[in-house]
Amino acid sequence: MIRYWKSISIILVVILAIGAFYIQAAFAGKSNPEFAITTKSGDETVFKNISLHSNYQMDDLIISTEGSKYQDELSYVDRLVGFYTNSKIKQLQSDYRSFMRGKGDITELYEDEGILAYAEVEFKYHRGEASDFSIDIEVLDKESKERSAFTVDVPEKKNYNYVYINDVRVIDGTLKVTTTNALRSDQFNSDEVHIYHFNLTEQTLVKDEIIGAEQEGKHGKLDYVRLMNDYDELSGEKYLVFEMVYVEDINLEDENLHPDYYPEYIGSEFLTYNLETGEQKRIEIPDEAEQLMKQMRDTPGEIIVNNSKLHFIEVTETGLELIVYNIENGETESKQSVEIPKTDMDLQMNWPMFKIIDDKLYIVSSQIDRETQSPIMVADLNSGDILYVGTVEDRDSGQEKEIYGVNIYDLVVD
Amino acid sequence: MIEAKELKKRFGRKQILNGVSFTANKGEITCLIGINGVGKTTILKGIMNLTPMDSGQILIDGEKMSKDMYEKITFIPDAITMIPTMTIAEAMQFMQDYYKSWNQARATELLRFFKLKQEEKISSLSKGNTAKVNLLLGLALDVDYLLMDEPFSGIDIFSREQIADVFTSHLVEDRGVVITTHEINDIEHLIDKVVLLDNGVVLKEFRTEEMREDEGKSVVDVMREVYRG
Amino acid sequence: MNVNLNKREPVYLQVIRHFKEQIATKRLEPGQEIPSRRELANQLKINPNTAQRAYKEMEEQGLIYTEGNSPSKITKDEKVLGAVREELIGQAIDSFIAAIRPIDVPLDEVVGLIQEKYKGDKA
Amino acid sequence: MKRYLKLVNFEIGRFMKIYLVLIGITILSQLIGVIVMAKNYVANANEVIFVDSLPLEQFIEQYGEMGMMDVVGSIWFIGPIALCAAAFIFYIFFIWYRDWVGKNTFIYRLLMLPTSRLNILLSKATAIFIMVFGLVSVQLILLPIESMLLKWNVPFDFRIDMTVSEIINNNSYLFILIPDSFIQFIINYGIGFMVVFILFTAILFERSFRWKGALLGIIYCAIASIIFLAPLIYEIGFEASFFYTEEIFVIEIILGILVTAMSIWLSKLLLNKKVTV
Repeated sequence: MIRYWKSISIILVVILAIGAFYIQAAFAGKSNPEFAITTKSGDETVFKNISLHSNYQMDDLIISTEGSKYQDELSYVDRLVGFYTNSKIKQLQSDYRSFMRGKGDITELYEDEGILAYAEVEFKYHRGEASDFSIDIEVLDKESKERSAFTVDVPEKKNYNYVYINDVRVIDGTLKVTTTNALRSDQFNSDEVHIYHFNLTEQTLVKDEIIGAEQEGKHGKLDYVRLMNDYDELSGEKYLVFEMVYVEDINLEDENLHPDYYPEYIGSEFLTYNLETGEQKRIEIPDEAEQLMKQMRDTPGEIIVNNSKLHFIEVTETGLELIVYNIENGETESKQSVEIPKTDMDLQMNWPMFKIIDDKLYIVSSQIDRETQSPIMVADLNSGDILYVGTVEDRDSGQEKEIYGVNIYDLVVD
Repeated sequence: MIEAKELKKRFGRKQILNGVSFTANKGEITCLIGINGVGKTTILKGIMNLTPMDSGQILIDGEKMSKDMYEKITFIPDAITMIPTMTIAEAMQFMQDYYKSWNQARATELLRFFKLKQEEKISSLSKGNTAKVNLLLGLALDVDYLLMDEPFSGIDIFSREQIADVFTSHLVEDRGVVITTHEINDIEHLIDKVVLLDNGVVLKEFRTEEMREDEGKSVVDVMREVYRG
Repeated sequence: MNVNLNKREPVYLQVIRHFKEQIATKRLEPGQEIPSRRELANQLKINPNTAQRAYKEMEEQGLIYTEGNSPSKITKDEKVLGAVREELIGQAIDSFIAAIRPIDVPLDEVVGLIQEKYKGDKA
Repeated sequence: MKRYLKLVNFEIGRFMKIYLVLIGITILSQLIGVIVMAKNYVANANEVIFVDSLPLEQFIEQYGEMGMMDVVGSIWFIGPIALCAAAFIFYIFFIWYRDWVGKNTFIYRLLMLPTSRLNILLSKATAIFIMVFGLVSVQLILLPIESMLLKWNVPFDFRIDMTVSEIINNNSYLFILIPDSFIQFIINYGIGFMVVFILFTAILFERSFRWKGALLGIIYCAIASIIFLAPLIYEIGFEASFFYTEEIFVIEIILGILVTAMSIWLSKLLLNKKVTV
């Protein structure tokens, strides 16, 4: 034994040091603060099933009214799978495991009671250039478990540099895929938004329409077209809403001389697309809304499409300005100013995020620390009344322990 | 008995062994003779499975080589196969650690016989003494067969005599010994059997005493005949 | 023991001759112990198997004998000893005659020369 | 088994001097690094606060507090780790080739030991594993000592105290060496050891067939890598995500074990049938 003392002592040191490290790690765990959404006023039930995806120091965590769940509390495999994977995707993957293989992108999915549909752009990639675009479509009949799949070439595919999917919907046996196609040209504005219609029974492409084909609008030159609907939404909306952003027409040669020069924003137009009728319609938004939009380029705010309505939200000096526009009848439904006390206007500083859930507007500051007074608020969309004010607190140590900033990434319904 | 049958080995383009067959008996000293580069060492390495043969068969007492055979047959290469920084005592300890057939009493005897000091480092030994330690490490194993590669080459005359003494002593007695050499003169009277090799084949295999008795020829005479003819 | 061995003659025969010379010249006395075959091999630097063969041959010829476990000894048999002497003398004379005959010298002259030389050497 | 353990001990003994030198360099460099960096920081603080009369708070705002994260990021700390890593990569080859080089070719002895030749391979691998773990342990022991040293040299107001776990989690290479999850630890070193066995096989190819073998060895490395990375190559190459993450995880574990087993089996075959001294 004496002759082996060198090896034995190395092994002993290894077992002691590494063993102690991991045993201590396993037993002590991390002394992470136990954060929770805490109510300052109002009804806590508005946060039932809703949680905040956040980050505290180096750790990712999910905070709810119940408390917090840290990423490193998960099992190894669960951590691998991902902490923040969209809960809808998670649910679909567990319900339709075989069909959902390789389908992780929620924008490419559609679901209703009868079917689960999926569209994906396929292309060849050669020498840094994509070409030969086609669209793969797969549909699962939930009842019969039958799967059907077909592939259709993108019409005039040679014209495109790139094609990607914005949205997938199915209406009456027709699958409508909204894509953004980058044109293979050196024109300054080179994106097109298409809606491709596929007949699911005959498995053919029946229509290819372009959204906002006119390059020149009344404001100036079309810069880009953007789908405004929430991509997390798999079905439900009757309208797709596109924002068409116009800029001052500029001389290409000038731009080449000044590469840092950006065309100046002039204004936006909105175009609604009725999924049922396929009708495209440019809408006139009220002047106040247009005013808000212009301010929003410098101050926090958002435009949300929800339930066939457009919500314009802007953070102002005194609170929130909220305008609701009804797409169906083309009228301003309501106009509210939500008053927020000056002391709570940290929201102004921290570029909050907005979500509409069940006719309620959720406003959450993207960073919460000791100084933020009321970083979480819920307002009634119809009345503009504040229903709830809350914050995130360390439940264990209250305010005694130093709280660094908790960053909020997202607000999700579980 | 060591039986080598139709051994073939090629290194690159050179066919080193081209069907070598011979036998070496237990209790006898068999000498593989041939000029350098003729594949004598390759044969010994082949027997020990240190260099795989391309074809052919090697049997030791009718058995194929296996790990347990290393307790039955050993090989003493022309250079010592121990770590130079080891002392002689450490080298012996190493052998004792791994070989059941290690005979410590005999090792001690050999140490005395060769007048070697245990504490000395292998790297600090003279050429002759290094060769002796090399020999000691092989001879102190209670094995039936000993293979020695050029035990006399490049060693001073006194060490040579001492090593030759080993062959006539009980240290070798009753074992089968195969040695290779390209210089037969010193040991002509020591060997029982000669295997003459050239160009990858056995040119002649004979017993020395029979050759003297029947044809009145010395080993050197036969070599002259065979290699010149 | 120091012997110059010839490489063309079987070694065991050379060993036997060596013993016979020793016996004939009384350097080995009748009944004297001789080295073991291993000792012999070692002394002469020859293969132990060869030494073994030489001893076996000598035993058959009755030059040596072995009793039980004790070492071999030189025979005490006068007849054998005498025969050894005669054999050696005979062999020497044979080779002398073989060497002198080609010179064609008369026998008397040879005998005279031998007498002269032989006595002179002894003196 | 007994002979295997003896061989492990023997291999460790043979590398001991260099190993101790590596440990010595690591300890010295890291401890000196802590002291030098702390002294520099404090000297700078004194200079700025007393000579330029900058308030303490402002100094901290400008220069930041001193903590183990500064030490861990410095060349004093990373240097010896890199040196040890390089030494062990070299050692993977050296552990075989030194037995062949020179006049005293020890490989004769090793291959003539009355034990399975696989034991020689396994003992060499085990020796490497034990010594690598030894270095990791030395690092784990050094970290709290370095933290203490920092505490003695930098006043409280100027420093950030961190636990060993915090230090490790804040540094990407330390985190690879000592991940916070034990499963990750096993995976990291499992992959490391798989690579060692693949390289051993390549070395034995070279030792068996020389020039041609070197080529075969490189090809083997490529094949082993392709097998092990096949699911990932498929996913990336075809931009597909056919497998679920947890499936990839299981497949990778199986492939890792498979590649390791294949390497050991091939090495055994080469050692028994093909290796040439």
